[in-house]
Amino acid sequence: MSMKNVLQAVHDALDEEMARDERVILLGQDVGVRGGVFRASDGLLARYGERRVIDTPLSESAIIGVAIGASIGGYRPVAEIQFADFIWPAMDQIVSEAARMRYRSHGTWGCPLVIRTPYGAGIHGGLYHSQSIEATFAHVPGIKVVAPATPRDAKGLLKSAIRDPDPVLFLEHKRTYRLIREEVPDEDYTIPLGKAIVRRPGRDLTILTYGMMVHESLKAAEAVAADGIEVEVVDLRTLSPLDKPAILESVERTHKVVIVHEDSLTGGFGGEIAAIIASEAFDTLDGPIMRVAAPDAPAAPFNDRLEEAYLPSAPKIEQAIRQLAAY
Amino acid sequence: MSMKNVLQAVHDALDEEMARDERVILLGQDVGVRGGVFRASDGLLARYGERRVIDTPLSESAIIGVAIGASIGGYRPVAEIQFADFIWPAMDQIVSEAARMRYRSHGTWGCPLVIRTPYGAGIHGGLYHSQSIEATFAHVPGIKVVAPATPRDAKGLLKSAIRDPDPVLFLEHKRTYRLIREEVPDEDYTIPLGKAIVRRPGRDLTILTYGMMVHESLKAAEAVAADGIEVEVVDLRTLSPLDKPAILESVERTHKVVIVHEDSLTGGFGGEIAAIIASEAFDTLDGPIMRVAAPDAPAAPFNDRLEEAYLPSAPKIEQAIRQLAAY
Amino acid sequence: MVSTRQSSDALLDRIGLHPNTLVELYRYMLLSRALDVRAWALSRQGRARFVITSRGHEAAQIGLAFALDRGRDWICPYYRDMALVLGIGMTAREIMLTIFAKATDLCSGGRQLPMHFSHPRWRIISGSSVVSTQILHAVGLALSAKLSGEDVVAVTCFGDGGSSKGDFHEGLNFAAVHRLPVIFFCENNGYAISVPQHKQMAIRDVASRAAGYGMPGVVVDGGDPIAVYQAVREARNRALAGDGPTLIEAKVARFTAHSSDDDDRLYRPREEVEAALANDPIPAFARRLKDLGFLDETTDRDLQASVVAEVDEAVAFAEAAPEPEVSDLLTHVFAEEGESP
Amino acid sequence: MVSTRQSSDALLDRIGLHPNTLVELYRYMLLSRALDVRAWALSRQGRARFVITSRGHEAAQIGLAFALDRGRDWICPYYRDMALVLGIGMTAREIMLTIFAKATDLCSGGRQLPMHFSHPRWRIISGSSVVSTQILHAVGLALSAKLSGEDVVAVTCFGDGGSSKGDFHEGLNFAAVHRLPVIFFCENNGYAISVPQHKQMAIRDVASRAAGYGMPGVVVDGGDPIAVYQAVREARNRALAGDGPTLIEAKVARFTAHSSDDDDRLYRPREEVEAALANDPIPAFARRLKDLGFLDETTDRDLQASVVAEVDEAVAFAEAAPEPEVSDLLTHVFAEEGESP
Ligand SMILES: Cc1ncc(C[n+]2csc(CCOP(=O)(O)OP(=O)(O)O)c2C)c(N)n1
Ligand SMILES: Cc1ncc(C[n+]2csc(CCOP(=O)(O)OP(=O)(O)O)c2C)c(N)n1
Ligand SMILES: [Mg+2]
Ligand SMILES: [Mg+2]
Repeated sequence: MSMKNVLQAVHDALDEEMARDERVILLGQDVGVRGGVFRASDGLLARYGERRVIDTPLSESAIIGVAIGASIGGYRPVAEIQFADFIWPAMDQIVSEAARMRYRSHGTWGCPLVIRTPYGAGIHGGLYHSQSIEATFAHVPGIKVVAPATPRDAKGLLKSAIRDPDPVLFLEHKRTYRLIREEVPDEDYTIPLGKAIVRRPGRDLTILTYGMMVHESLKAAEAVAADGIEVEVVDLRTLSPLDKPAILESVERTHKVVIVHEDSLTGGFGGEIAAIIASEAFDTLDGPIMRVAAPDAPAAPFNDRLEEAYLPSAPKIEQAIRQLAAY
Repeated sequence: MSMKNVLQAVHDALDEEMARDERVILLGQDVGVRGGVFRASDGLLARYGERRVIDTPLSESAIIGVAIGASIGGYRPVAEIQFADFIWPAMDQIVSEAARMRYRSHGTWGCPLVIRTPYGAGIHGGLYHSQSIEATFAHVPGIKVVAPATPRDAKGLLKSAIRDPDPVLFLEHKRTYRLIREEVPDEDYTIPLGKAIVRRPGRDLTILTYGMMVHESLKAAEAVAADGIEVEVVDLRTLSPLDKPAILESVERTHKVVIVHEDSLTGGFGGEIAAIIASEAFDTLDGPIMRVAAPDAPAAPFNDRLEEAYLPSAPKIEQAIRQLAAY
Repeated sequence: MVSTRQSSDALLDRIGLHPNTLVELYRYMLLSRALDVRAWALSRQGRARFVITSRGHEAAQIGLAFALDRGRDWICPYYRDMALVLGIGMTAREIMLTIFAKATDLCSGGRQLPMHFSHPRWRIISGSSVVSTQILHAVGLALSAKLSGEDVVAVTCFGDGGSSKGDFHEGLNFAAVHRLPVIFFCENNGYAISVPQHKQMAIRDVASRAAGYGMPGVVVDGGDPIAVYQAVREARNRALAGDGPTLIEAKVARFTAHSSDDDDRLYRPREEVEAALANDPIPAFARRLKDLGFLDETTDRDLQASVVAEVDEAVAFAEAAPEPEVSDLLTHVFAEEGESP
Repeated sequence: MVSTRQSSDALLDRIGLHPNTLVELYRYMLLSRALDVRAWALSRQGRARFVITSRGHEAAQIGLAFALDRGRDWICPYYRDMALVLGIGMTAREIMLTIFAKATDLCSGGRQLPMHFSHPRWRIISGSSVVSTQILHAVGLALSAKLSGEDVVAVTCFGDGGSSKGDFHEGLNFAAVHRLPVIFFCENNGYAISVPQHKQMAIRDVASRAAGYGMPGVVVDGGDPIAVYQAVREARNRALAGDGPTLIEAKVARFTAHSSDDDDRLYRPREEVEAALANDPIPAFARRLKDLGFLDETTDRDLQASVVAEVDEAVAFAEAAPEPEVSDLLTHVFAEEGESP
């Protein structure tokens, strides 16, 4: 075991997978000499060479489209989109191409590729270095969406993503990069895609969340525990495929649900989770399904005060918990 | 009043708005000489000239990006994306640019433009001439999303969209184009964005839907009426902004909800609607919230049999109604 | 930019194609045409739902096919490439199965529109209907070839319309930077559905864009299969020598409406179509073969009859083939357990 | 492609800029530099969160600004264009307000990162951080100018990196087809963050792409404001005459790291930076003005002092300005009732 932050965990996963499998290649802007703008690929150019660590032109559609071709050609590309906000120019290649190659060729061709991208706010990145993008892609059949919250998960899930036969969008919350640290096993391990984890057990109320909001939710749970409200915090880890059994199990135990995400409310992925519960666990519900999310503004503003006002946080979650617990 | 189908209604709205306001211009692939592949702009080139009806190169990002610039420059562009499936190359210009121009410039600049696009399956268009795209855009603050079901609405809503100061995505279900006909007023009228309409009143159960599924839902409602189940069918018409009051009002009356959309289930817009109800009308619910939607396949396959299996339809809706009514 | 508009007869010797091979080229053109004509008829009869033709593009596509290492070079075609995929190895039966969207349709199991080619044996990569996306896949396949050292190239085809897309630009640029073994093959028929070339671009030759990426651009008469063959051979040799990509523009004519859903009388002067038909590359090539003494009338008639018979058989076979099962609707969204990528 | 690398001194007369105007150009360059240096210092002190500099690009941007009809021509800049927007009309105070993200920041009310310029009075259109999207907005603005007949042009700036994007291609092509009055101004500093030009493109000059769209491409020494001024005047005249767009490439050097978040020692040889600094266009222009007798030492010193004073004042002013109210978070998502577009 070694103490690592999320960034180191991502780095180590890339490094180890490249060492393990020659077919793994990296491509993206500044991933080479600079080692990535967050330095997730620091040192990998030196270790694996220019053939496997490829600095690309400033062309997101090409990054994904070329990764698709290379994956069909036998490689295992890990494409980096420098910030999740810049993934939209590649939307067509992701949705129309990567996610459908297997379906449309009736299984003849597939795209074993990973798209890594830092997302999320809280680092004063302004409107275009802050977005959450998971809802859009979790709606696209044919691509998996992973959003780890901790170093251990980041490493184990990224390894699974790289070994997966299908395209995986791997969302790294950039606020967790340096903030969240924990002991990470030194030996090779993977964490399966599609499995949620209970971060904190509790009998009174379930919080369903992922990414940075796992940590805010845990803080909120801690705060209300003082008043005897026992909150269960479920970290979904993978949004697509979603761990429905884990969700329903927890709700059946606690009968109350708060869904928390940093993304803006309307049309966010929380809607899907709520719909599943309202359909499949309706009878067990003892109160309305609540959502804590950012408001319907385009993204987190740059100004500190506005950014704070925009972001869901422990106090806002705590308020929702107390309201629902009292229901 | 004159009998019109949806395509004619769209055509007439374009024609009348171009006649009314010189700033209205059309741009898109094949919109000129050919009058659009569905002929929605038939004759408009002849009437308004090459300056106002512009055949563009095959460049979706340019169509939207140029429309953005022209809208800031004082025009009211109506951009056509030939099929909704081909909107993804313009995703960045829509999400990052059009939808945020006003917010990011703190109100200095705005984009009064309309993006019209035929969407939806049921016409044997295969994987790439069949998609539903509303969920993705209804999640984007700063752009409105309209999805009419009838000729009268198509015309009145398109006129409102063209006169709106903000970007509007106007979704025309291509199966309704020639199939759905009704009397449409000859005089100038508009239908406000953001207002749902009750297509059929009923006390036992509410169906919330839009687009082509309004018609399938009405058929299903008719079918169960024979057995004394009175279904209320609410046509949402606009998804963003959503008419929450109309939704809650109906649900408070019937206590049971089926949400129907043609788009695939997971992450579809039905999730948002369900979440709103599960949060704000929880106490009035007398049964689980049900969704009828396409399965999580990338899109409707070409083969007739597969397409039929994929699509939600009156019989599938009827089944859900009966199940919920019996709850 | 190099112009290859020159008499290719003089080149026959130099390029070293056996006369039998030339007749084979001719037969593929005939087969494609016969399939095309039949497919169009089927659509008019309501037996086929949707058809896009290669008519007018056959010479270019067959010249291209024969210049490749079939089954080893990667192919990322577009919907107008039926002649190409036949030339590469797909059969009339396989084409008809995809037209009828049957369960055994190798392209997509009936999921895609007809003419969205894919084939495991021939390294033909499934494309979408979204114009020009396939260009980037070819670049990625070329990257994989460069990395693995396999002596193959990737080829991608697209129309004049497709050259206006961002993916065209990003793809050519990426390939040039990395000197990848890829051939960009533009089939310029002067129209994107109804939009004529001058409303798509302010240049005469798409190939003139190549210089802006640092690669050679070649204009070739797409009505001359030998000229195309030769241009592609050169590009392929450059690619294999590590000298990077080439943009080849074949000037062709679209003989039909854009698709069976289109009516080109709405936008296209009849005289233009008639002039194109009068210059049909297939009879022109037959004449040339006859002049050269490689083909006689009897063989020609036999060939024409044989392709029609082949098409007849393919239609009968495909119409009788089973429909997909409804239970197939949700297969292959993701790899099944244990399936390798 | 036309090269304008020539002694611009000889042109001074011909282009008809008054000596006072030349000194004004110089002052804007000084002001931009002073603001830049201060902004960087503020970021190092933790008083500014994030800064991107124009350092090394000032001569090109001020030459560009002065060639335009300021307040009438549409400007779609990118984040490296502080000197440009100053030259167009924005003030030091306005720059500092956006750096400090204050409520009265005209660019975005504190919503965007600094250097995301927008100004109602100067027709400077708000851009995102997404590289090259603004190119298409300029094309659309040029379309609106063409439709309305207003005798203005649209100008958009972007870097060498930005020329790899699909939007660059689609924008230049669209503008060329419609012969729109737009100037595409590429500030080529040889880097996209850490990626050097040869890994971005296999060509020497971005301007060489112009031919592939059917428009003139011009390479100009971005260290020479007069040369830039002249190239832009010519392009502007062509545009107004209805002869369509021009692609101008100004060769410049980036003096600093990409942004205050970057550390270019990771990827850039120090000698290269030092060589660039030794060729700083601002003192070079001062020397030229002095040689021409348009500027003396005293005036120069006064100018240098005056811009520093202006920056001091702007910092004080902006730091004291009010923060946005939290209640502002959700304004302007859509137009308010009755607000006109
Ligand atoms: C991105 C995208 N936009 C629009 C379409 C609709 N469409 C299909 S084919 C076509 C024209 C293509 O013209 P070209 O590339 O010249 O090929 P051709 O059909 O002439 O061979 C258009 C506009 C599409 N399929 N994809
Ligand atoms: C679409 C997109 N991809 C990536 C980025 C991250 N990024 C910001 S600036 C930049 C480099 C831009 O280089 P260039 O266009 O040459 O401009 P310069 O900064 O050198 O003036 C990158 C990669 C972005 N902002 N937008
Ligand atoms: Mg064409
Ligand atoms: Mg640069």
